[in-house]
Amino acid sequence: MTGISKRFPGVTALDGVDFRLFPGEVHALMGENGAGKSTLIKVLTGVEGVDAGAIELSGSPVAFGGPDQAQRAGVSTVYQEVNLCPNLSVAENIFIGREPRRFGRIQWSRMRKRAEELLARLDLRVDVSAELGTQSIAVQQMVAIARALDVQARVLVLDEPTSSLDAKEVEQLMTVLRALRADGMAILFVSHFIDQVFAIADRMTVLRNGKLVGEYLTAEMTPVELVRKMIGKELAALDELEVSERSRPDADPPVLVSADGLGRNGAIEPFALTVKRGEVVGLAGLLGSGRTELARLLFGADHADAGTVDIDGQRVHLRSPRVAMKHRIAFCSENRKTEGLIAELTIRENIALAVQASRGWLRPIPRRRQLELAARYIEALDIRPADPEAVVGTLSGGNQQKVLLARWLATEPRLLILDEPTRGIDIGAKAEIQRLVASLSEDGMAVLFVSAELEEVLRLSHHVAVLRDRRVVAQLANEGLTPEEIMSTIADGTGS
Amino acid sequence: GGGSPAAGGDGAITLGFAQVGAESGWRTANTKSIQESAKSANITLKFSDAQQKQANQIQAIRSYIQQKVSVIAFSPVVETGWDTVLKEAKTANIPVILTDRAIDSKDTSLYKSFLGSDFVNEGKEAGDWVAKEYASATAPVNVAVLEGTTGSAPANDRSKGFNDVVKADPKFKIVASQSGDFTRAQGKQVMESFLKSQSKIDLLFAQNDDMGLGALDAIQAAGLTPGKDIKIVTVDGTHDGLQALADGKFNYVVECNPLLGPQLMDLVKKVAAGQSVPERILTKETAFDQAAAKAALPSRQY
Amino acid sequence: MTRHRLFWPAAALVALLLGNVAVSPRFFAIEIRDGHLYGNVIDILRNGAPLILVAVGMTLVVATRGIDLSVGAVVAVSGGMACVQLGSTSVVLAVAMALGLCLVLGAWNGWLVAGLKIQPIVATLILMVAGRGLAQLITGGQIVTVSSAPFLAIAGGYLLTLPLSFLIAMAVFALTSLVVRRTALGLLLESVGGNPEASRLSGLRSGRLIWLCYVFSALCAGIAGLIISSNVTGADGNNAGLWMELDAILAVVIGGTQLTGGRFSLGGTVIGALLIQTLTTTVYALGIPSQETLLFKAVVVTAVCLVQSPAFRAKLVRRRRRPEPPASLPAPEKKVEVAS
Amino acid sequence: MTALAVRLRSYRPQRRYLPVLAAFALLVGAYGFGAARYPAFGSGQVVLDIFIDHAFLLVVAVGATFVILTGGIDLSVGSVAALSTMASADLLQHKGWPAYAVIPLVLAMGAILGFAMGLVIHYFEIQPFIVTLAGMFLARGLCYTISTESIAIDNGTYTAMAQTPIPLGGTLHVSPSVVIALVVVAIAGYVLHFSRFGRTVYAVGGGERSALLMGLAVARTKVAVYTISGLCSALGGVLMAFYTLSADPLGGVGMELDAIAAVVIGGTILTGGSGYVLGTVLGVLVLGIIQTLITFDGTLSSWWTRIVIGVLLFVFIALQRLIARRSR
Ligand SMILES: Nc1ncnc2c1ncn2[C@@H]1O[C@H](COP(=O)(O)OP(=O)(O)OP(=O)(O)O)[C@@H](O)[C@H]1O
Ligand SMILES: Nc1ncnc2c1ncn2[C@@H]1O[C@H](COP(=O)(O)OP(=O)(O)OP(=O)(O)O)[C@@H](O)[C@H]1O
Ligand SMILES: [Mg+2]
Ligand SMILES: [Mg+2]
Repeated sequence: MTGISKRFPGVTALDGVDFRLFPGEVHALMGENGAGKSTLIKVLTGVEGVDAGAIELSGSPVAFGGPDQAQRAGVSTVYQEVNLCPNLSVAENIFIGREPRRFGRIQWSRMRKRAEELLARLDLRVDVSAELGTQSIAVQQMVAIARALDVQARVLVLDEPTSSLDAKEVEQLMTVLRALRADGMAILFVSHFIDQVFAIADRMTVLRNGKLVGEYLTAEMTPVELVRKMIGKELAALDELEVSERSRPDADPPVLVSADGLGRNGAIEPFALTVKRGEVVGLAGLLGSGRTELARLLFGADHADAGTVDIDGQRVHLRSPRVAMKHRIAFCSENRKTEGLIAELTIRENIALAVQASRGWLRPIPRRRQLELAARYIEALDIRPADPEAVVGTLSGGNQQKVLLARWLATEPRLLILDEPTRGIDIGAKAEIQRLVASLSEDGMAVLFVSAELEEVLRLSHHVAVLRDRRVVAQLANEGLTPEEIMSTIADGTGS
Repeated sequence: GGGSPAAGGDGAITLGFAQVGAESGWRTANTKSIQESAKSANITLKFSDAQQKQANQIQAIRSYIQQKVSVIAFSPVVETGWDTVLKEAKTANIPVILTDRAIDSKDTSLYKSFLGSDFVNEGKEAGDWVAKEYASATAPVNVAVLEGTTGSAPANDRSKGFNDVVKADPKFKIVASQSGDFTRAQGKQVMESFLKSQSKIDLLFAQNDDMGLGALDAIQAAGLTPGKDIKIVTVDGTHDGLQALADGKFNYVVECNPLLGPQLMDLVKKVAAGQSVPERILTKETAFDQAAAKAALPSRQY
Repeated sequence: MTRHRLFWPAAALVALLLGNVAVSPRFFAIEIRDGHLYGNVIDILRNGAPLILVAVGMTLVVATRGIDLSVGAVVAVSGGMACVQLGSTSVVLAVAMALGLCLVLGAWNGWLVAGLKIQPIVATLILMVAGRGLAQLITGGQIVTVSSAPFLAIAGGYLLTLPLSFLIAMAVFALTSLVVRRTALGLLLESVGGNPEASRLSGLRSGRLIWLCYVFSALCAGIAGLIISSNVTGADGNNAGLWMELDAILAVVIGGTQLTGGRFSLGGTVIGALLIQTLTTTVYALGIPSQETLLFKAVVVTAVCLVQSPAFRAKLVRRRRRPEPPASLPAPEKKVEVAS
Repeated sequence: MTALAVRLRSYRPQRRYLPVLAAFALLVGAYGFGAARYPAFGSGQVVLDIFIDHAFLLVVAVGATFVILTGGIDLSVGSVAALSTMASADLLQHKGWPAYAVIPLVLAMGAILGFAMGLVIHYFEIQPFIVTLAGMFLARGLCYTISTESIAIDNGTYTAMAQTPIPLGGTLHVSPSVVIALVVVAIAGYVLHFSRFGRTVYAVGGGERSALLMGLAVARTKVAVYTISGLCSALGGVLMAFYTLSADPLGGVGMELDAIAAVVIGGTILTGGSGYVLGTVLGVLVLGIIQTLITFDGTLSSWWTRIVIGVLLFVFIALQRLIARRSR
């Protein structure tokens, strides 16, 4: 790809970018949120047209009219947002367009069998005839990867495939990628996890604000250098947070929320959990261990069919999210596309939405106040473009995630439930968000923190609840817990 | 619910009547007349409303065949397309009577009799009055027409009857003709437009009273006097229409009588008893001028 | 300016009006008669009033991803109720009873959609069928004629030389716009229509909002029903508002609101409704024969939509502008080949 | 025996089949109710008559199912069906064409109309509602230009199709149109379930953008469903001509709503991506049985007819919702 430029109304997403990808290499495309990575991929695969520039594949110029043409030419892609059909089964989502057929008739049983085999390669065991929409976002991501892997492609493009995967799944994916690389496939890989990039990539191209910064060999790069290239300035040591001793809440802060025997048939077994004021409770567990389900019950997003919840010692019935919000609980969902943002509304409107909902429609937030709110979080979370009237659907994935986070921070809750809040967020912003969570908890806010990144959970939380197979198996105080200890607790699974 | 007596047996007669719908005041008056006269004639009535859909009407007739009624009567939604179901009725030995609208079938043995008005004739009568009214006029006469629902039998036939007469004389010029869908609202809107797009209209032929009544408002709003500046001929003879005629706002109304009930019940009894009946019975209809309207008004039922 | 959401609908309306003038120069002629304005354009405003009203109500329903097929029937019920009641009570009471009944019908629709969670199109289909039956039941299937002067003034009256019915429609439009944009209602509706699940998780009482929209839609239809029956000095349970739901939805869609919900534009809807009314008047004014009316409408509707479609305009303008490959390839910072 | 009973009792249908099963249960209930109340209702012929009287609606609704599954809507079906009857009648009666030439021609015409609408919808990104509404005006307008009067058909083939009942033993019989309609249903069911195109239809309904990014042929699929809908409408028109042996320029007014209602009552979701052709069959039967119950009653005035249709529709839909919700 040479001299690629792409303009959207008001934004230049790509400005004369060159990019090369060779067979038998993993090439990482790096950049901050909104740098233009996804746009480059969309241009490459023909989802978006180019304003200028040329694309060549194996030496001959190409201009794909759409993903179908790209696919036929041997370019298989996983786009950033999970772009599958929630109404179809898992197996179908993997195979649709390439179903095993005989005399034009789809062979369903063969398709299911092959889907199971394929997912087993990624070490995922799910009911392949279940509707995809009922699966967690992580499973959906794995399915999308499985779909791309099954295509007999020359080029594999993965846009943030690991953003909500656990370490185990990531490792599994890396193994598969290495094998494909050895087979001579060209792999384009986007991720905000620096260590993953260094673990797998041979080469990397860095973008900043739609412009090419440069192309480098991984071997000649250091993480610090890479971050400097991405951000354009030194980032204050990332690990600062980890090192600095977290100020502990008062010796014995009052209990804010306590759940007892709370559970839901088929989703999560009854559990007990207490969250104290100013405390961060992390949820650790593997893919599908029920962390999201637990969080949803505490927010009233699903109905619990057993157990009780007390807030400030007062029995409450969390009938609906609205009731939970009355008790000043906030829940930032892991699935920003379907459960989070209103794509066609602006940043300002999306941020103000939850606050407005709790005020009721008769008491509108004055426009000036909305703009202030938006400006505050655009500044705090570094949302780009920094225009409160930008339509959220046009933002880059990471920036969308920030908007969603901003919506819930704006409600100033007492208990903030964050389900994968840093999904797809770049390294700089992630540190910012972690710092924010830490400081909020110091100010007395309780936080329930769910993340696939175990280090992140451990870095932030005072307590960790460990889940396995939809059961809370252990609750540990975080006094120097290590990921290994958590993993072994999960592996034991006996619980305490 | 209840049992359905066998055809013609023990004197109890069941009549299955499939009505077009309830699309106009005329139609509901027709329905009411049939329901009431069935009761007073001691005939069990199975009534169905097809909501202007031929398929519903065919379905209703089929269900009458299933229920083995003594006689089937119906006002066809359209003129064609009845052969199949009527053959089934014939096979089941159930006599059929048509009311209000005729059907277009080569096989006249499919039905015993047709009771109703002649739409072409209604149009013609309106035309005749116009020809007479302007017999002495020498200047060209500008005529506007408010048609009924495009494609419907009354609209087609009334246009035909009227045009046959009026087109014969070159002094009549149809300057505007448009569908008012048989409704007041449309009649009014269309007339408003006519009055603006035509420099002069001498005469309005509205294919039913409702459109004519709607047009009255438009004419008055344009500062003209209906009945004088623009003469108005309509078809139907509803109460409101005759009132307008009596008030001098309309000039002539051709009757199209919906009160077929008593005549129909006589016919049903005869047919059920196996007597022979004439193939075509015209309803008792007249036409009204102002004096006749005044006389008829007090006893007008609809 | 062409960026503005209302530009293309408005342009289509103006084009249609100018087309009329081109064919019949007297089209725009307006004169004063009996102390009020009189002319084709005034007719469009007056006759378009009911459609504007119904379409404004429909807009809010559509914004929530819904659709209300029952508006035509509600128009008939409202007119029927008012005219029948006028026989025995005062105008104010009759109007109040008619609108009250409409509110009940709207509440019923809203309950089906928001409470029972029945798909809007079938939920309102129920009332579309039954409502007309109800209207006929009320009127006894006959046209109920009224002569009450204040009632007839609703459609026939003029204020400041403008038709009262149009002013009523504009008042409802203005009030709705004001309420929707000055309170948070508009934002919440757009959010419910844009992503219902996300809205629920944001604590919106979407059920109540949706319910409210159906009630409002029925109320608007009720007012339209009063205007229509006042216009023809009687209530026609059979024909009043027949197929009006299609026109109303068309107006909403032409106005730029998507049937898939979310962002809505009340101003666009008003323009859309006026466009449809202009089209009707055009058919009459041009004297297009009845059997060709629909062909004419098909052509105009298609043209209007094409002009409004950004994709169409883009395809029309773009003369296959393929990007030129740059003459020389700028060298990247570092060129390193990786052995495969 | 008992094993079966146990299995039946513990049978938990998949959630997505629930609306269809509920509709079926209600149909059986309604039939039982009718049979208990009206003696002649119980004869099997009443059910067959529903099929006979609704064969054309069924075909049209099957076409609409394809469109609705992609999340679109087709308002033109009734008019296209009417146009197809009018064109058939005109060609047969006035131009003297033979049936074997006329039928393919009108089918092609319907398909082309649908194809054109699909193109406009997809490539100019105009909402299907308006495009098909314009199509509805266009087709109806063309009907009027053919003739404003209804035309009787006396062509031999058509008459044979109309008046040759297919006996099913006893006094029971169906018309050839029913067989055609059921064949169409079977083909549609097969295509939707077993062909790549059919699955793409569901995928597009599940999310057009996702389907596009998955590399599916969205454009082709979208255009194809409107083409199919046009084709089915035209075929429905031909069956309508068989049914009445005539053509009426006003025929099929409001049929689009019946078709959409049938599809939706059958459990298909209007926003697309979920539903079955079998559901559509049940939806048509629900509409048919409501109509039949009312005709058998025969005591309702016009307005009560409408109110009762509304009430029955409500009872069906509400019960279906409740059943589907309860047995989750
Ligand atoms: N359809 C669109 N309309 C307008 N602007 C757009 C559109 N798509 C992308 N952009 C803008 O283009 C820029 C680049 O976005 P892109 O999605 O490529 O970023 P990214 O590098 O993938 O970021 P992230 O890491 O957050 O995914 C952003 O500023 C975004 O707002
Ligand atoms: N490895 C797996 N095997 C079987 N089912 C799984 C697996 N992973 C996920 N699932 C399914 O995904 C859903 C996961 O539930 P939940 O969203 O609570 O998980 P989680 O702990 O939040 O993990 P994550 O969000 O990372 O997927 C369940 O419905 C489960 O059926
Ligand atoms: Mg991205
Ligand atoms: Mg989760």
